Amino acid sequence: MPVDTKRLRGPEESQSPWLFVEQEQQSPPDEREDGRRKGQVDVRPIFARCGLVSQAKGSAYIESGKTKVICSVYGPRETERKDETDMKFGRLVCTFRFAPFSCAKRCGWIQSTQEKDLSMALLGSLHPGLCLHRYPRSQIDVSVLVLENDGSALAHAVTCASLALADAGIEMYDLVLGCSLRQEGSDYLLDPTFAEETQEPATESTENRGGMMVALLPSLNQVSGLLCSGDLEQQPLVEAVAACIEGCQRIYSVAQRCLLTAVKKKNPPPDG
Amino acid sequence: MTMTSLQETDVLSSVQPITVHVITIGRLASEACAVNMSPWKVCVPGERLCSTEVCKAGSGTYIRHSFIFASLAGYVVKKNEGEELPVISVARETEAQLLPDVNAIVTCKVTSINSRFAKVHILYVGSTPLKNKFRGTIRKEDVRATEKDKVEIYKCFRPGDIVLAKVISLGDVQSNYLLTTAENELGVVVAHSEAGVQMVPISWCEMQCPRTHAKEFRKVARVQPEYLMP
Amino acid sequence: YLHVALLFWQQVILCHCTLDDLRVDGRSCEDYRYVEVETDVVSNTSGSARVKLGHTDILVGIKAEIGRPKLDRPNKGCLEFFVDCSANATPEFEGRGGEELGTEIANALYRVYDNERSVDLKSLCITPMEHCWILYTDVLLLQCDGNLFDAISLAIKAALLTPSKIPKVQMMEDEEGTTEIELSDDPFDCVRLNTENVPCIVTLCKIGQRHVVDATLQEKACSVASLLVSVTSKGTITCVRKIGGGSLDPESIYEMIETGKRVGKALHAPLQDILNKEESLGKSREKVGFIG
Amino acid sequence: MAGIELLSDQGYRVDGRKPNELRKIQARMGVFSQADGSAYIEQGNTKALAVVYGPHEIRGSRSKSQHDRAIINCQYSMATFSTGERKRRPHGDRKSSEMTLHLKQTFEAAILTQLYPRSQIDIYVQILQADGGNYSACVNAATLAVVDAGIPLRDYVCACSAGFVEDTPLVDLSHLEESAGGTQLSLAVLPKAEHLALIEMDSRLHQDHLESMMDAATQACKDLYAVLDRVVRDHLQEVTTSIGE
Repeated sequence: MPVDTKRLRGPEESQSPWLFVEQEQQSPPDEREDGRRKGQVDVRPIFARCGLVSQAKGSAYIESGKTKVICSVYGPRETERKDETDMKFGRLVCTFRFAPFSCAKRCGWIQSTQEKDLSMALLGSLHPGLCLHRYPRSQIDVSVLVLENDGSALAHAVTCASLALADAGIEMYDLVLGCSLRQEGSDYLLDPTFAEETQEPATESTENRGGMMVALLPSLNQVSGLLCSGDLEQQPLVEAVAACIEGCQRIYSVAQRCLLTAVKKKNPPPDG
Repeated sequence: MTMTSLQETDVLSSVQPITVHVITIGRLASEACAVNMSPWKVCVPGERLCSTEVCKAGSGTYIRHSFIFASLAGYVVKKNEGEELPVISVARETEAQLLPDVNAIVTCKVTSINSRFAKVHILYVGSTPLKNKFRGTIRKEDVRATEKDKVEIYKCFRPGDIVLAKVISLGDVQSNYLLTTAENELGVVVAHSEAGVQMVPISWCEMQCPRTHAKEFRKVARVQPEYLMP
Repeated sequence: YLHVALLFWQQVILCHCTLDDLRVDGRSCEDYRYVEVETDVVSNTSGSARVKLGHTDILVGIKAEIGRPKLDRPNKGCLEFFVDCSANATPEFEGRGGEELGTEIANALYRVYDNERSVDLKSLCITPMEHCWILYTDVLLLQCDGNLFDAISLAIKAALLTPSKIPKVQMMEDEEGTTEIELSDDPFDCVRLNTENVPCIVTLCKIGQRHVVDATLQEKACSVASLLVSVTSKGTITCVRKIGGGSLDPESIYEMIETGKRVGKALHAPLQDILNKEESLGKSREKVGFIG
Repeated sequence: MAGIELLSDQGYRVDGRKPNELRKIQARMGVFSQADGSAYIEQGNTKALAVVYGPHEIRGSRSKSQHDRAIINCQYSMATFSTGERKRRPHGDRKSSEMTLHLKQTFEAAILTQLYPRSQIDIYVQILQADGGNYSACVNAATLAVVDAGIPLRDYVCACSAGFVEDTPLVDLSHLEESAGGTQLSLAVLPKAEHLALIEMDSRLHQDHLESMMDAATQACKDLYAVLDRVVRDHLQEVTTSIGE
């Protein structure tokens, strides 16, 4: 639904109400708000389910804390745009979107630069896990919609998308699992909530702060995606990557179980 | 990954009891029990199935460092086909997405023709319907096996015909799938006359309308019994 | 994007050579190609720089314009990035062909530069919530020969480092209470950005068992994945990102971060030296540009 | 006229030039190694880059192919920082599409396209800094690039703009002179034969003045020709000596 900005214009000199919302400044306590501990590989419980979207070739839904992500996979279908690499490998197309109501502020319908960037990161993370050489001349579409964003949206989007791809019967080398982390000084918060992701520090010092997302192929032990920005020394950075990898391993069993259930529900065991 | 891991609860270490979570455990635990009843082993992509010394890799698997891994989520099937090693593959009831491959027999519908080639939409690969349309091209020289230079596309295909063809190449950047009908068993299987009635083949190159008895030219296929739909 | 076809034996040779810390062009794994930097090449920008790295040729122009601060940071200015992959580099970029690569690079640049840690954004604010300087950083790709990110980051840093012509501003208030912005007339009376923490990007390409910096297009064609690491002059890592279609094992990621930090930290000093030298020459400096 | 005196009583222009004087021209051929031909030109503060790829197989749909000659494919773009106010897009707007078309027409007239049937020649020009006379700078740069690529030309194409102020034709207008409004003429000629490759004039001019304006512009193009010729010869000298070593 495109919005006609010309008609909904405020007075010439106007300010967004968001500027006047009181910023809650609270010094972060040792305990995290939901009772998880800092510096521990402590991910939120995950509920995952495949096959919700009947129209799609495959789909998955993930809920972790208040973060809710849904993903559907279409294809393989014939590519519209072709170049040399499409002749040998399939083309993977990822779209990452925040639903307009998913964040504290309403998101626009038009894909923002942030969403484009996250789509690219999603593509980079999923790409190594797929056997794209089995799908020459064709295209696989993955679209992820974040229904509610309470932190770590990209990480859960990666996990969700790989479940949906597996549900669609796309051949994969391995599942792809994602995990996020927020570094605060010497502590890290694994699988941060939205508040933890965005909170301003009590102190001015910007030493060792930053966010990170790691995507892992768990049984091959390969990192397929790494996205980190902040201000980190080498040592904490390396430790943070290791913590994320461990976090990914923790959600492996949930992902496996989700797929097993999906397979059994969809297909009765073959005869003979 | 073995079946025992299904018994693990969904609880990840040190989790506070949140309502959503409790429901999750309940739901999954009951499903896990049901799952365990089945004697079939289910695998997920990336799961190591066995060494290449024990089995041969079948469909839905790939080989890495001389081990066979699953590339699909589905049931693990081992089959002995009289050879030394059994073939291990991963099966899904809904067939894995088939793509037209070289030498595959495809069923297609003619969408447009000109003097050099006929354009078609591929509808079936073997007997599996495709979810999405794929476009293909039958060039003039690939229509018949003999007298290639005398072929006229207008006398072989008409838009709307259903054609059996074989994939000869995946084509290049500019072209679509290249198909051939240069075999006795390949060619037009269903065609309608100008009166709109399905025609019956009367020779290798002619079909006749049962109502008007008008004859039209086609590259007629001798349909093999196994391709006939019941 | 840029597609380089290598024969299989060429790939084998390339991978084997790298194993012995010797690359096809004679460099070791941590060597950069010859880099040329020149600042102030386009006179109607606030800052500009041209960087040549091997055959890769980048022109960066920064224009400061007054705009509105972003909603989520009302008391800071911001940087805007645009990457023009011009048809100059390859005919494939003609029309809209270069757009995809352009947005990909621009998005990565946002992550690296558009934050408080890299650039002192607060000094770009004129009046909170109303006016701030927006630095439009436009990257023009003239030739591609691999390692675009590193070359672009060098050019951006150089362009930011030059005495940027951001005029001083004064807020004038007239009797009706409306404020007006007045730019300083004196061309030498301008704000200079604190560029101490502006990072440089090091892209590490994994080839075979080892990783190399500053990969050429041929080397890039042999590599499965690369890691982009942005490092400040103090050795702090501000951004890490995996790019390319493949995956990396954790051990090599740790090694690559280590190399990236070491190489990146070392990259700053010579760049700073060159820029200082250029600045000390002032007007007497002979401009090379594209002539000669 | 918008307040500024474009021509002083003494007969000098705003930047001190005489009416028929060109701005300082500096040019270089072979700036890039990956392209088949490339050149850079500075005319005063206007800076332009041109690269040439080809002749090569036709890209995209083959239906564009001409059986008896090569097709010329151009793209004109302006760096986003080239103008005083930042441009939002480097190319694709109406003005640059028009410029693209003009360039294409100009070089179709000059390149011996019949030597390369069924092929394509790409000419891409980029304005790095705009200070008036963008079209002429592009044509001149492109000429050098085409020569650098070794593509046969009928003759050099030299382009120059001209204006008309106080009964005097001015040549090689700067941005200031262009934006003052008033008649403007762009001319591209093949100087040896004095063939016109392109001529474009907007706004009103008395017919009596047209000839003097054309003469001034043609003469300016011939002056330009001398400069470009010098650049080409110097470049060739340089290349041949380096081969000889």
